[in-house]
Amino acid sequence: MTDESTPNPSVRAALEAVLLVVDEPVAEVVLAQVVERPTEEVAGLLRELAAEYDAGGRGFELRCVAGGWRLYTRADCAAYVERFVRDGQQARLTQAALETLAVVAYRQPVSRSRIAAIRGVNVDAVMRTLVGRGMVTEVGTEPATGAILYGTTSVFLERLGLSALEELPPLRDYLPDHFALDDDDVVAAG
Amino acid sequence: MTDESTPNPSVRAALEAVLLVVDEPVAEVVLAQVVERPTEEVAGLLRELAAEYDAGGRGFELRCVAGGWRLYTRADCAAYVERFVRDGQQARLTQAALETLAVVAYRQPVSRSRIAAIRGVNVDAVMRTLVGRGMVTEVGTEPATGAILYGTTSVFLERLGLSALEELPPLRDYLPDHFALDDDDVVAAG
Amino acid sequence: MAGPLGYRRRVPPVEPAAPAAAGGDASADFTTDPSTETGGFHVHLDVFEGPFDLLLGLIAKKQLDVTLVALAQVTDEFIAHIRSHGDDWNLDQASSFLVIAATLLDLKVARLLPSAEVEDDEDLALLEARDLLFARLLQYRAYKQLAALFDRRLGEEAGRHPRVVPMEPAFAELLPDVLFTVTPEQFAALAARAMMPRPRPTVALDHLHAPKVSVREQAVLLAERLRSAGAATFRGLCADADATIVVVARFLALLDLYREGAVSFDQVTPLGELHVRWVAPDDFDLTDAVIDLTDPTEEGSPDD
Repeated sequence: MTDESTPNPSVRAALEAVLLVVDEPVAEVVLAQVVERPTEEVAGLLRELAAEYDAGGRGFELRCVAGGWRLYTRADCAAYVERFVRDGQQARLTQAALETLAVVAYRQPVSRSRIAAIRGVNVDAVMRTLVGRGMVTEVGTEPATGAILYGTTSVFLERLGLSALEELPPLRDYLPDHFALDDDDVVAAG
Repeated sequence: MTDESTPNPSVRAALEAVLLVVDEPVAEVVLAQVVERPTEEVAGLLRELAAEYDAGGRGFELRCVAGGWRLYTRADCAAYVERFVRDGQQARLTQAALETLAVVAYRQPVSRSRIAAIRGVNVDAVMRTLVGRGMVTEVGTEPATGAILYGTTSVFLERLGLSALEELPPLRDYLPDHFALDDDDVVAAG
Repeated sequence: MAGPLGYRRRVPPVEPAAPAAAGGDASADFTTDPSTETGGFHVHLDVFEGPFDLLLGLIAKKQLDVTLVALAQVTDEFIAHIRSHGDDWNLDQASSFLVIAATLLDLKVARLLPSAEVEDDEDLALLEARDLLFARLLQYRAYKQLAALFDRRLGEEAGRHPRVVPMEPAFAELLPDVLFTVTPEQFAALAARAMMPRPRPTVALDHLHAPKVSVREQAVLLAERLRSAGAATFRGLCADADATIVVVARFLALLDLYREGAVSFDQVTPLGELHVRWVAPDDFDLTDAVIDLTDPTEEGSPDD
């Protein structure tokens, strides 16, 4: 597929791939930068894709809202999505969400970048989920950087069956003896 | 499109819609419940969808990993996607960690001392790395000795793109035909 | 003795361009070391992870198949490798290498003496050891090849990113309450795992199946005895030691006390009776001294 005369398929695929992972609408100009193509070309491809999904009767659609493009579930599939969501399948937090929540619980108030450093992965989407589920909330900003700081909520305590944060079992009981875990260590290592 | 004799398109669309909102692999049986179709039919549709995305050169793919289905970006779009998700540079596993992981995968549940016997070296530090990265976890203790037994996790399956442990190639394919000793003999002696 | 040794692999999680690991390619490990800081043979060998790794490397280097014959042929080089390390071994590593070296020597001897017949149980045991070594090597090679497969797959998979996107607002409202299926204790364990720093080089002692004995505690014990008795023989001081490790710990404790100027030694003939005398000043504060005592069974390496 190195035929330079027909690069469109691969630009199209690149756009699809990026659209799959973005969690908020992305402007055409940003997408154009990412795939290194003129904005007009990208805009045309996005419209083509959207039309293709519509014509193909796909369960998802590509829409331009608030100046950006994002994948959405198709409206006439809503009943299924709702059932899936209500079914309790989503009531459990994913492993990634649980681990991130655990870091927030023990390190609060803490910024996203610090959590990301500790976990070694980007946590933006997971944090949005946790905030959305009412388990985590913004509790202030870091004076030096202005970064938003997060902490756990009373809903979190309630769900875990605790009356106060102090009731969380001490972390050191769960670390191997030789991990003298202090904050700086953790952050530095992350 | 209310033709009841060809409901497949809409079941397919429903599956696509649900797959768009899942944040971890979803089992066929769960999807079947949501769309109210027999599991076999849903399994067939999922495979069709996956093949269709592949054939269409889409930027995403549908894969069955860790026992469930989930949408992923296509590997050859990684360069573009990674401009968006600077997902923590997943540090590569060392040779020692890879070998240890291989032993755990094929010998689970297995104790550290047994792994050490197979590899001919102490594996404690390496096991900590693997546990810390969520690839390996404690799964029990050996009744006779009280030694902790380890096994692989669903993270391991996901990272390797396997849907189940059974998909691992058989160990015996990597041993000479005349390898007469059975595995337990070799290990026990170690 | 120099600190923890070279052999105990540099532990950083990121391996510089992990060499292709299939058995046949193991020579890559041997001939090219990516980070030759000090240069020389010694450093090259440090990339080997254990005796099996080394054996496979030597066999591959000679372009031999893995057979009993090949094993016999690389015996000399294997032993040369052990020699080349000189004092730079830790006990754990050295013992595993030596066991295999001994078996290899048997194997070589058996080949040099083709007429050798199996005569007694000892010979049989040798044969068994030899076959076992061979089997274990083949087994190790299998895992090494699978490790290469894992590496490849992990690399391929790293380019695929799963969709992780928060629910569309319309659906998010429908989400049932989060259901915690973990207890606070499990939650804490999860936090510990999530926050565990990258492992640092440590000398693990889990493989020592002897109970842990604290040199510190033994020092306190010996000091009490010597303070009241004035002098004693080492044999006498160890009369109640129920395990070799306790004897070793007491010996180390005595060395520490000697360093602190609390005891003196007297040995009339080499390997003869060791007399220990309490010479500490009256105001000698054991607790002060003891705090500084090295305690290899808890923190250091066993061969320090």
